[in-house]
Amino acid sequence: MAMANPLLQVRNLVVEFPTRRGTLTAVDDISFDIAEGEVLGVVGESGAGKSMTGAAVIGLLEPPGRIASGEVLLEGRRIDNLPYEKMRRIRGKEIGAIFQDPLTSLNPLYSIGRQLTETIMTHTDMTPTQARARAVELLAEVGIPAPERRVDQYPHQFSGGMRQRVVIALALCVNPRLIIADEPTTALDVSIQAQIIALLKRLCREHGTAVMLVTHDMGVIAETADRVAVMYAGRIAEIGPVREVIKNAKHPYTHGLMGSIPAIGHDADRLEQIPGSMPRLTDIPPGCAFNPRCLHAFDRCRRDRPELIAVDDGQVSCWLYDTAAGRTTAEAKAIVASRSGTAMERADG
Amino acid sequence: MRKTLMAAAAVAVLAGAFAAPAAEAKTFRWAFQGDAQSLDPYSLNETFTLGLLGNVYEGLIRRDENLQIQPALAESWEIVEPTRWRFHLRKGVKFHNGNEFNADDVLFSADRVRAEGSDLKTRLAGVTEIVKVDDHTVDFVTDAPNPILNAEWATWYIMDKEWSEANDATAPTDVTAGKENYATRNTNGTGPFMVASRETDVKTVLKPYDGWWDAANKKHNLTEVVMTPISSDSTRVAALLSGEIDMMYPVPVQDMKRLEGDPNTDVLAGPELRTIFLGMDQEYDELLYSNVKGKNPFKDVRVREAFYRAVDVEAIKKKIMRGLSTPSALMISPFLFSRSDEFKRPEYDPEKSKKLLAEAGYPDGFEVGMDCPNNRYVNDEKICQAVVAMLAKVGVKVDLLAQPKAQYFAKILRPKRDTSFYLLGWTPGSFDSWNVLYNIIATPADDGRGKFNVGGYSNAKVDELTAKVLSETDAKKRDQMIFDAYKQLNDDWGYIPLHQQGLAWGKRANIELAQRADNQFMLYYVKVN
Amino acid sequence: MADAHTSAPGLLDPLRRFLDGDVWASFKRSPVTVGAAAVTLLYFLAAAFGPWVAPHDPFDLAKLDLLDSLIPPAWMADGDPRFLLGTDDQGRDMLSAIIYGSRVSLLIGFASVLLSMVLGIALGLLSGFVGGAVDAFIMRMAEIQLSFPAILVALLINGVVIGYFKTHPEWQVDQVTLAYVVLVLSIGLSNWVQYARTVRGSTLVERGKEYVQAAHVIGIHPAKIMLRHILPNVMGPVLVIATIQLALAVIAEATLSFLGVGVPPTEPSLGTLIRVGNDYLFSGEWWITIFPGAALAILVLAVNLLGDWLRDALNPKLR
Amino acid sequence: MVAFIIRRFIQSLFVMFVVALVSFAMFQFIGDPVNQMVGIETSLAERAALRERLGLNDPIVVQFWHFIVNAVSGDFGISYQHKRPVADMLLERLPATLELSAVSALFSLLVGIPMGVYTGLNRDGFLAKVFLTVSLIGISLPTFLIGILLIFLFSVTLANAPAISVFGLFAIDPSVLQLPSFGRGTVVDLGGWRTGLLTADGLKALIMPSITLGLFQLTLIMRLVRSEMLEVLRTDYIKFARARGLANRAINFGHALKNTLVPVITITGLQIGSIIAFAIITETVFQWPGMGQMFLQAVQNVDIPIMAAYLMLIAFFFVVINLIVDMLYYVVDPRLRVDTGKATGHG
Repeated sequence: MAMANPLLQVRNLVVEFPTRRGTLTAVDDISFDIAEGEVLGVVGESGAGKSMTGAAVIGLLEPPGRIASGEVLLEGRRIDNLPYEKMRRIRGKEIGAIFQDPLTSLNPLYSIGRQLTETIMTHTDMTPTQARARAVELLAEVGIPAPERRVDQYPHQFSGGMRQRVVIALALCVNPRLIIADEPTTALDVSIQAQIIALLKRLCREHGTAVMLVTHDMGVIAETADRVAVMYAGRIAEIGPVREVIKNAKHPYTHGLMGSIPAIGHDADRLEQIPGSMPRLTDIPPGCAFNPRCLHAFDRCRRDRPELIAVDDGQVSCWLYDTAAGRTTAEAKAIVASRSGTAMERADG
Repeated sequence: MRKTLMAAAAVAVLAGAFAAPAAEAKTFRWAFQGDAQSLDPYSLNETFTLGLLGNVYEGLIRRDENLQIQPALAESWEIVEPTRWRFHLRKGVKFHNGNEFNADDVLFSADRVRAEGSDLKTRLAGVTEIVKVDDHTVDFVTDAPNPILNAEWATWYIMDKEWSEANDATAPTDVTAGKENYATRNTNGTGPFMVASRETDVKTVLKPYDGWWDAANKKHNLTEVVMTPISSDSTRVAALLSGEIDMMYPVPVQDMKRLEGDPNTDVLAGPELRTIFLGMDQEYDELLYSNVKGKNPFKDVRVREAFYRAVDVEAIKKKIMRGLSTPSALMISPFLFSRSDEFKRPEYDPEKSKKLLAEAGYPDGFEVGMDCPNNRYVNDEKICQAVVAMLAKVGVKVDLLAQPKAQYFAKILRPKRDTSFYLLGWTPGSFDSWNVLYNIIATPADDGRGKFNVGGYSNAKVDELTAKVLSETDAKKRDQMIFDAYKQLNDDWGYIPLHQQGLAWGKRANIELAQRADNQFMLYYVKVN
Repeated sequence: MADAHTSAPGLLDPLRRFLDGDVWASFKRSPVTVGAAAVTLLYFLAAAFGPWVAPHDPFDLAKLDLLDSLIPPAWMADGDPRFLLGTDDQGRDMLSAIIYGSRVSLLIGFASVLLSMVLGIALGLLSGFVGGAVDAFIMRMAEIQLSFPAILVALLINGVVIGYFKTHPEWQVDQVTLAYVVLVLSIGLSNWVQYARTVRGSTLVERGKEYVQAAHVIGIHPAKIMLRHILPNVMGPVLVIATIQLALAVIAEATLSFLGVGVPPTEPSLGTLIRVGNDYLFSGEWWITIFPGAALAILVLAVNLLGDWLRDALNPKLR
Repeated sequence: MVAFIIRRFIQSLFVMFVVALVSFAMFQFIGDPVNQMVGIETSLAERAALRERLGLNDPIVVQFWHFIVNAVSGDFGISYQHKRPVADMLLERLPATLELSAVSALFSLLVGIPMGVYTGLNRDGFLAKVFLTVSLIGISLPTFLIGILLIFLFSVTLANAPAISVFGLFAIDPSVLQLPSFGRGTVVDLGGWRTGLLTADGLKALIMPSITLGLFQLTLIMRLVRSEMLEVLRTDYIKFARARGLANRAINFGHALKNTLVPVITITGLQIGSIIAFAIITETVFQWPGMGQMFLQAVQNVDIPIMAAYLMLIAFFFVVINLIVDMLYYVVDPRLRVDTGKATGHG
């Protein structure tokens, strides 16, 4: 699906990890866009490659991980192949990031204010005083009481939730166009999660910041995202408007994922609906990576890898939707919805 | 401003780094392996301390290059009666502080050297009375005739009465007094040099004393002398090789070649008077350290001979002493006993040694512990190791304990006498055999006789001779007695004399000096060219 | 970093982790490490089979001939084919002396490392597990220990031990044994702190873990828990420390023998050989000190390299 | 904070006491002082008398009590061997040892930390690997051997080396680079404190000893900094700092380095103790007129008062340094400023 003027474009991104036991492909040829101010949720089990995608976009893949092929474009210009210094200037300024654990994301030896001001001053030409003022302002904005006082305190003097607010402030302090939020709430108590998500949502709306929200919490996705990409074994199984994906999942995997009506805190890692577990990235089966666990898999699934196929206003990579097989979308959905694989054998024959 | 300072500093450093070693007018820098323990001339009876002080203080007599007795503070002396010596003191001698030297100083020094805490009491052993005849004449009265009364007086230094009293230094240091004796770090002698400054164990600076009575015929041309103790052998050698010092001793024998080979340095080697020997415990009824129980093998003369014959002194001379030793048949240096050439050392004979051991009832030898110093004599520890190896060849297994001299002496000397087999060295301070017989060979007794006869060798005949030797005034008869005593000792195989170790002093080529066989380094022989 | 720390591991776990694919691979990938391992192994073998591989027995004094002393290495002028690396001042074959010396040095090294390891682990476990006053006390002791560097400790122990045997002659110990006791005690006693702190650290961590709690609940004896669960987890770091400590111990032994607190030169260790050789550095008989010095340096270097590699390899974060 | 200091102080006192006890106990086993104080010709009766006067016949406890009381009042008695108050002698020797220790500590820090940072940052870099391996030599050779080899090279060899002619234009005499093999060169007396830091040859004399002494610590610190760097560099806050686009310099030398400092401070603090102790060897090799050399001589001569005073002094330095280290923690690590409880545990 072509987007009017995408802020971020990811094209056929492949991220590889050379290890002693051969190279493993963490992200396997994925493509997606994020529009101005849009919130794209990325879900999947751990190891599905969500975080890796995020890291690749912001150019912080832990070596030896590397982008093997594909492109990342920000407002049309390639950023995946920029020299370190150039990319550095983009980080924080154009693309912000929020990491999983607020407790470890802040340098324990520097005061909150110092960490804010240094970030601000790196990317703007504010004077220390201006920067400090801005820092206080930001703290207030993320809802930290008595910011003038707190600004000089150290991370260990803040609670988990408060720290995550600080982290958000840090990520937003120079108004980046895009924020990569990698599991921003998993480390927090359920009670606080909601607040943080709300805050993130609000701020991004106010600042018109786009967000790539990586999580395995369907609830959070449902709450926040405009669109959602479901990843499986380093590939995108399905991508589309959040309602679509949740209400009528097209991909058997997504369907399983959505098995129960999600509530915040629901953990996509536990998939009672689908037997088996995600393959190790070193030995992904030929064809559709999901086929060993798929109730509806047929020969082709085990043979050829399915491309993303536009269905309704989303995309799905599943041979069931292969129009060449002369099956209507409705039929395919029916098969996916059905709990038995028998129907499919017929369809195939 | 700051910059210029920095620059200045840098220049200074560079200058220091690149300037040639400043050759100051006739400054003589030398090093010894240790330092004088105190500047108080009576605090310790130790060769180096006394030697260093010998440049600052003087005795009534002194010894020349060949150790011959010379008049010093006493111009002359005569034996007015067998037990009364008269000394005529030199007139016009001044101490460094300008005080006049006279009889009172001698009397004072006599009291002080015999006072509590003095280590040189024996210098006046047997002196019952000291009489001041006039300001420059003093009589010494002894309990018995003593032909060698003044033999050790070259190191009995005369101190200034007034100075000592003024500084409350009338007695040698009493370590328990809790306060420091003024004389420990200050001097006021009559000698050719004065102590200009001193940091214990770091450096001592001497300046010549213009008022020295013998200045007229002084040999040295020094304006300043710097003495630095350097304990590490290799560092000491390095310092001489690199020209940081002009002279040092002792030279480790193994480094003599290197020093001789270097055009800028040479070695003065000569015989020393100290005799190195092995002692065997013949006193305890059971050896303290041995697997032989219930009896003492060393009480058997055959065992003693076996040990004697098992030791190859020539090999030790060749390999360990690098030729710098004189194997000895006697417990005294040949230089100190005219008839020593009549003795011949029984030769090395391991086979006979084995046989003797077998006869004595030890066909497979036995085990014995050996004590050895490792920082006292030249290559002492290496000698002991060699002895251990040699004895091993005749089946005797020796367990060697080599320690620094302090622990070593504390262990083996009386009263502890905690040893079965040991290595010791002895220099008769009087340069006379009686000292050896009395201290080392005679049967130990409470009056101090045989105090260093650690092995407890005992032979009535020898004791008798020893007593006679002291008071015999006829040189010929005396030598005969000494001869008989040594003969008896050797027939008893009472000790195993090894050798007289050599002296080895290292110096830069441009230095002239005289080496005395008593290993005392006299600065007034030194010329810097 | 999902590794054994999160699950209750078996006693074989350290071994498994050691031979774990990654570790093994990293070993094979690093030629330096392989070389170091080879050298170390060589030393161990030489030490173990010294009497069989050494051309002479340098400890058998009856076989020493003073007249063979100070012979230069065989390849030099007036060298002697009997003595490949020449002889020392007592006529010992340097090669044999070095082999036997490494034997002595390694023996002392291992013994002292073992001592400090046992001591350290015990105290560490105690400290970490019991906590409270015991913990405070032990840690305070550790500090005091640290304020007494090995050298001083050695001089101290030397005095004490010598003094003890002086007053208890019935023991009938010879100088060599005495020296061994002194060295092992002094080096061993001065190095336990590191182990203790490491073990204490991870004990504190482990103590909180569910399985230990669980074990508590089902009433297994604490000691048992500690051994079964905590020990295996700390084995990695301990192994690393031990390797480094072995190297340090060998050096310490050499240093101490320089200060005169060493094995007597009749049965020299590498350190003693060097100390004795020192006297000959300027006199041209360089081989008496250079060869043992090199032997020591190479051994310690190899062991250190191994320790380095081990530290990195066993550290999951660094994989 | 204050409470913490006080607790620390009390602990220090405890440490000092134990050390005093240990050092005192040690002396009960070494040699007989009397044999040190008198010459070998002194009679048994005199020896006995002296022993009595020295109080060596008192019960151990009494002797220990006297020892403590005097020590506290700075009186360590009179050196058996030098017949001088030990306190004075130690004070004379203190500057030499402290200057040597300080310079070598400085040397090891100023060289060690940068090398550590470098090797930590380019973990797999060739140069880094070289550094690591070479640095190992620093701990693979016994200190005394390093010292002697240095002397052999820079004192002897250079002194006798022939001048090197450069293209026949001018000649360089290697001996200008020659370093003194012993002593501390010219010292300037600043009110009792003899310093070698103010004269050219004083500084020259410092070079070899401080390198010899510092090499081991250098290796230690470098490797410590390296491993700490490796740890810190993979923490989230560093990742986050990168994500915020901070400059590398700010990250590596600001965030990362500062976080490695706490352990470095600890180790350095601990090492000072062993530097001073290892000075014993260096001082012996280079005839450096410091306390260590004096201590070793004291050990050999069983000069008990000196030994006692020396050990006490070492322990004293240690506790003082530890206190300073704890202060430094406060400066570096804000987390300790609130709860003092933890601080000691990790101390």
